Amino acid sequence: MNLQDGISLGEAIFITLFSMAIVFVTLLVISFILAGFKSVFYKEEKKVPVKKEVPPISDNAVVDSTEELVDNDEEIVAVIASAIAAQTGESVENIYIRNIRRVPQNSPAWAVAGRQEGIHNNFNRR
Amino acid sequence: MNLQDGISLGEAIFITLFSMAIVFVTLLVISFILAGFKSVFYKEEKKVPVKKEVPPISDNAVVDSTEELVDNDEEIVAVIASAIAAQTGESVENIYIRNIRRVPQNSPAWAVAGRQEGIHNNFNRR
Amino acid sequence: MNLQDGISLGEAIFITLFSMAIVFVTLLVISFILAGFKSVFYKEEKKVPVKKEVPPISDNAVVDSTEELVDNDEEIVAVIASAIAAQTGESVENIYIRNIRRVPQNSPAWAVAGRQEGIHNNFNRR
Amino acid sequence: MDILQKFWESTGFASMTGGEFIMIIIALVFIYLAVKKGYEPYLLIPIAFGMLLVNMPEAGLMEDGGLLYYLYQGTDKGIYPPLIFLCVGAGTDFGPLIANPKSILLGAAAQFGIFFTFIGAILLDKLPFVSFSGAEAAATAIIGGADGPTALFLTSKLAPDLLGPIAIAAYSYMALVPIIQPPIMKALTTKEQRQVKMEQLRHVSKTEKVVFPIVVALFTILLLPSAAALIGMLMLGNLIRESGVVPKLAETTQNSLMYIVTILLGITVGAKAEAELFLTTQTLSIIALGLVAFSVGTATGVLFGRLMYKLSGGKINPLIGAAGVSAVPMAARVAQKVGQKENPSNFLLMHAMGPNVAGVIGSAVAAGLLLMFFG
Amino acid sequence: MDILQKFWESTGFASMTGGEFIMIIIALVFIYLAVKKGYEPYLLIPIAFGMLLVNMPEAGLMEDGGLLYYLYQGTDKGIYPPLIFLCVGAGTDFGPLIANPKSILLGAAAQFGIFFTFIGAILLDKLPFVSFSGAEAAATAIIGGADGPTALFLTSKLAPDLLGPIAIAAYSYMALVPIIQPPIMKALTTKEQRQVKMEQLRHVSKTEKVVFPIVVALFTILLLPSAAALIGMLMLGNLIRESGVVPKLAETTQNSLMYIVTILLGITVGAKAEAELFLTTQTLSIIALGLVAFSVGTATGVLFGRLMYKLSGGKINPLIGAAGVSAVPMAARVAQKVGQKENPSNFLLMHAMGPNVAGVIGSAVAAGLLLMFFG
Amino acid sequence: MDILQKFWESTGFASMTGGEFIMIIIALVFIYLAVKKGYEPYLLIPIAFGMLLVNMPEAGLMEDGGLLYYLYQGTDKGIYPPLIFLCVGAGTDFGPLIANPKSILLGAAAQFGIFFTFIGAILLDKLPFVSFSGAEAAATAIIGGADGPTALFLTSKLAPDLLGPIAIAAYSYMALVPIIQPPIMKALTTKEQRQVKMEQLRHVSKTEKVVFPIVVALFTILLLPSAAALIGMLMLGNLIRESGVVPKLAETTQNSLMYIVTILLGITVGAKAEAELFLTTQTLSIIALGLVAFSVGTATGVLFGRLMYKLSGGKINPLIGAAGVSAVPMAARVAQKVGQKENPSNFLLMHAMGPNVAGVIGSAVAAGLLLMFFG
Ligand code: NA
Ligand code: NA
Ligand code: NA
Repeated sequence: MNLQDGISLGEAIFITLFSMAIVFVTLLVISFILAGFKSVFYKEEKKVPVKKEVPPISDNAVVDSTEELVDNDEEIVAVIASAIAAQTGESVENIYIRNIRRVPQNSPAWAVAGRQEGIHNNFNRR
Repeated sequence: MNLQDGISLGEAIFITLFSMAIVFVTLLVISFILAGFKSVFYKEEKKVPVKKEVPPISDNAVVDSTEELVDNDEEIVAVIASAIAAQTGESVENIYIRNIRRVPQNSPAWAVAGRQEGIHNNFNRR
Repeated sequence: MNLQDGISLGEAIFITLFSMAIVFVTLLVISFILAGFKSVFYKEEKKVPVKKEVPPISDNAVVDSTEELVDNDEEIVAVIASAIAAQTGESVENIYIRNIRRVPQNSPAWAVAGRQEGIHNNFNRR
Repeated sequence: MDILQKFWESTGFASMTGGEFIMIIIALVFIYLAVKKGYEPYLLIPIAFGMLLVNMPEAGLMEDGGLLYYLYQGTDKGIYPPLIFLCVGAGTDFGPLIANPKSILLGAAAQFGIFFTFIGAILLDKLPFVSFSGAEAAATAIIGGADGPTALFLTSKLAPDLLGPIAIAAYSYMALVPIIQPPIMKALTTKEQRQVKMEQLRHVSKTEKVVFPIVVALFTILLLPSAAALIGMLMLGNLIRESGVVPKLAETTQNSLMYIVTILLGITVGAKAEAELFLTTQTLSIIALGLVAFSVGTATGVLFGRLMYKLSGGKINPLIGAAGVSAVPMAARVAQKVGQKENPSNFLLMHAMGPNVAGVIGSAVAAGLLLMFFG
Repeated sequence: MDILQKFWESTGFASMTGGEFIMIIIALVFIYLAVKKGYEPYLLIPIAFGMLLVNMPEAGLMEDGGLLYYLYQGTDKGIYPPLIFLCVGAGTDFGPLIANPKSILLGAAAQFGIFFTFIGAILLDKLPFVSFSGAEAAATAIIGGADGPTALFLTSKLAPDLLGPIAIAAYSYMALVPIIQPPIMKALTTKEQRQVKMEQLRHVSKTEKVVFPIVVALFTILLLPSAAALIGMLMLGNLIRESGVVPKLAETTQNSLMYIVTILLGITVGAKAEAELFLTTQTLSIIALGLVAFSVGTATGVLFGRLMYKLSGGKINPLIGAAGVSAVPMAARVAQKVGQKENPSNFLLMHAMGPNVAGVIGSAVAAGLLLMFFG
Repeated sequence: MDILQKFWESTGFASMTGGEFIMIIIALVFIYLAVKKGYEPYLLIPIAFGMLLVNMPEAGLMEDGGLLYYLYQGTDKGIYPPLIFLCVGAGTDFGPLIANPKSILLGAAAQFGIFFTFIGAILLDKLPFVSFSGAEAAATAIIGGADGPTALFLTSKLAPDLLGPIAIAAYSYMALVPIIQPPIMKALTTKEQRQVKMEQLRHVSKTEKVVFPIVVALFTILLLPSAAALIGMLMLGNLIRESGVVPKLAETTQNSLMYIVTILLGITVGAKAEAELFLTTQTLSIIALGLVAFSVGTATGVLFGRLMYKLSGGKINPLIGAAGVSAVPMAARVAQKVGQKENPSNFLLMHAMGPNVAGVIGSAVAAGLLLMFFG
């Protein structure tokens, strides 16, 4: 087939059938692979839980300063939560803001080293 | 005029007069157009308020946890407000931080979809 | 020496000795310069403290809303502090979050000008 | 007075052609739609402004040495769209697809819109006033993929002069998905089918999410090497996201890089909508064919959904088939809304996200095939 | 010993010329001014460091294949400055101008500083030791626009070899606006005039702010196609800002893109300040003319302000005319301060922002005209 | 069937070579190490994915016109690594070095690993199966600098075809520093030496921190002009950081710019690991030599530390010498950990940061020398 100029209807139909077949085969194979995932990885994981490389910064921290509820507060909290999520890579659902406490008076000396990691590592406090 | 090499004083004065005239005419016309704005858009808007496409996240949320006032607090609040403004596109004047309340315990399922919008849409909660 | 092709062991050793010498000399001179720093700048500074060009936004602001302490709070505060540090260019150690107070009701008119500084200046409130 | 005369002649007012005037009006309409109606503003605003600028007479921004000419190189060489796919991958959660692998087939079925449109373009080529080479027909057809970066990548490779109309058609119809799809979805399903509630998706483990992009990249690119740029970048972005060990990389790709490339891509795609390239019967055909593409893709997705409804014994709601056209995440939202209207307790969104993200892969595969035939 | 001799000869210590030494000293002074005095540090630090690097003997960073040579391409092709204008547009609020359209004329009047300087450069060309071609005179004159990206864009197009001195003069005088302007403002106004309190500006609607960049882009580019790159990008940035529907785009342009381009532009502009290009009588002339440009622009702005004071029956404070030179927002702040000194209850800042942002448009128009004549 | 046959032949499945298969496996192993073991994931993920993509048969991403070919230009021209150095400079605190200037010599001593490896490569060249030109030996040796951008910059200039293996060796060994270094450190020191507690560092003033990058840039580049790109950008970044007047510039370089360049550099470096370039005895030699480089560098650093321990009368803990290899901040952390194991109240981290950042400067100087000899 010379496809560089205008092409015939027959060629077009052929390309269509062929391409749809390949599209289906490709996605079908991916579907099979994904079906295999469930048996390979899903169970496996229950046995050997993945060691978390980057510990979540605030799994259960919850902010709850006073009880007076004001309209739209949820959204403020949501904004802060999403900001924290963006910074920590933790998904929003796992962050609860409960309270704000005094900051540690003397920051550990290696907080400085943290700032120097540059390309090698991102800011993760341990 | 051949302006590629050194030019004469007469040519320079001519360019000056001509250019200043064009500058004035251009800005004068813009001035007239802007004067027209007031009559066209300004009144119009009072009749038919523009429907807000992106609802502001926190029109009236105000943080006010306890009464003890400490120096420099205004600035902390201003930093947070400006951070929120930067994130939400809301202007600083419209954001009041009043209080921080418990985060919703179960995030709606389509919060996940929100994270997938990618290029098509930015994160806006409805 | 023609170094463009394979080179002899002798040449390699020569390059090694020469290069290590230069590396040492270079860092030795830097070391001397730094030793000089102490006498020139360090004492000097004590006499004439450097006028801070960009006043820190929140030298001593400290957040401390209620007393109930919850696990992992430190980390939340650390995240917020580091976010503020990133925005203000202040180092984390100098930021204390103590309390959140009502935002000024009417923002000064020139807060608007601040937003226009664009390339000329970054957001610094005075 | 002579100089004033000359100056006047040098202005755009004096030398504007009718075509340029029309293009400027069209650009203004697109800006209106983007700003007031919220139609895909992230790309339509830059695209429309690019149209505006390139149709300013005498400005020469797309001529060699002009600002847009330089910025356009990234579009012309097919660099920006894969970079956006990198960012899109970093923002996409393939979890719903992994949880329900069968739904990926709906993402295949909906690609028929592409090839139906391809045949349509070849047929229009037989008309006296319209001309579509094979490559142009292929570029037009990819509008049916309902995926912006894929459409722009393929068009930049096969028919760069059509970048303007194809981009505009693609993004416009993507914005119109909530209007185009529902009637088709209703016409092709029964009330009973639309009310089907699907069972909750299983939890997907982190390992599965990390392995997914690697496996898909390997298999798809080995099968279809011409899809390497699109699939490769999409899956690299997704790996960066799901690995969890490079959060700053994930964040930067999803934000700074995404929006910087978006604006460069948008302006320069719009800058291909010069009057003489744009105001042709071909453009009209492209706009008509684009609507066909979206409609047929929706229809075949829904019909395949009906088939799966049958085969699964009524467990699959055929509405989620409409999400197979891509248009992430709008098409999935449309499926959610139409489903909920019939049955307020129905919650299809997560189930529709499966075919929805599968559609992105499906379109990229289709693009790879068209690139193989016509590249 | 022979190799040590050779090594020594290859060092910069051995091969430094007097010119390079002087340039390094100048660069250090600029770093000092930027860091200690806060003179426009966002550009002066990169510029001064670029100067430092390019005057390091034998380093060859600006030679074909050197790092700065590649980065410089974006400056040379006139790409960076319009990109910065895109970002500046996304950061500029034209509200005060829309609220008080008459104030835009002050932004026109202050452009006379540009053309006065242009004539000055042509006159200097007649001197034996100084040489200014028409294009060089035009590039020098644009310093009077008091707007960095405009100056760099025009210079990159008309006289790239003058990028170093013109950039340094432009940003230095912009930093010195609080010192240069007040005496001129006081000399040309009466105490009574400086005490005038202006009435509050009206509220500007969102629609007006959205329509503004579109209308200004259309009209200005149609009238002056050569201003398309600058005005087009400035107004696209402003549309992105004011549309309100693409906040992430607005945020990215104002931050990541802005500062990435700023640093690339700064270093490479500084890298055009090689000793043999910089240490000339022309540079001295440029520095002298730059001061003239700022002073005359301030003066004509204030004088036009007096005219408006008269015509308005004393309602307009002529001090805001000084803000017409651009130098956003410093010049507006200077007007505020000088006004408040005479009358502590006076608050001119918002009124001065009108002429101030108008001056940006006025300078871009002037640049378009000079590009038309000499491009 | 004919077309199916042809299609099959066009797939990567049909045309994959054994070499490509091996490379894909290697890439997968690297992804595993990066994601699961956290080995330098910020660069190993992009590098490994680049390896994956370039070894996909028929994909042609590195051929002229391919996506990676264009992105690779920034690596090939030596642009990305100095840009990353700019960002690294903006993220590095040289305070510990300024406070303890003598520690800089440890950063010099550890560079011996580079030159020992260089001699090793020249010796291997004499073997029948291995070939190292002088330039290739120099590029290989720089792995001992334990600094990624320096290694990539020098390699892009001296032996671009070795970018793949050298990048992989450099980043792999940097990730393995906590495993490679401790046994060497223990073998070369006594328990008593490891227990030495060092006195607290003095406070470093802001002025010192601002002057430091300027002075180091001036002196080093004057002495060694070929180090200008690396040292110049590193010190500009540091000046931006320490000046305190351009916080937005410091923030953007440390984040957006850093990660955007990181991803581009990573992918394209990986894309130089094509099977035919990679699967050679030279690569095996490079991997072996890289380990030698790290080990010898650690050893000479520690031994020089012992010398300083002696000369200082027991005030300097020789463990901090191991940090002189760069690998910021891992090597400094290793020194801290090994020291604390011997004496739980020992806190060496800040003292080790001095040699650690000095090692970055030392490696850049060494790179400049090798570039001078072989560039
Ligand atoms: Na699709
Ligand atoms: Na101006
Ligand atoms: Na090193």
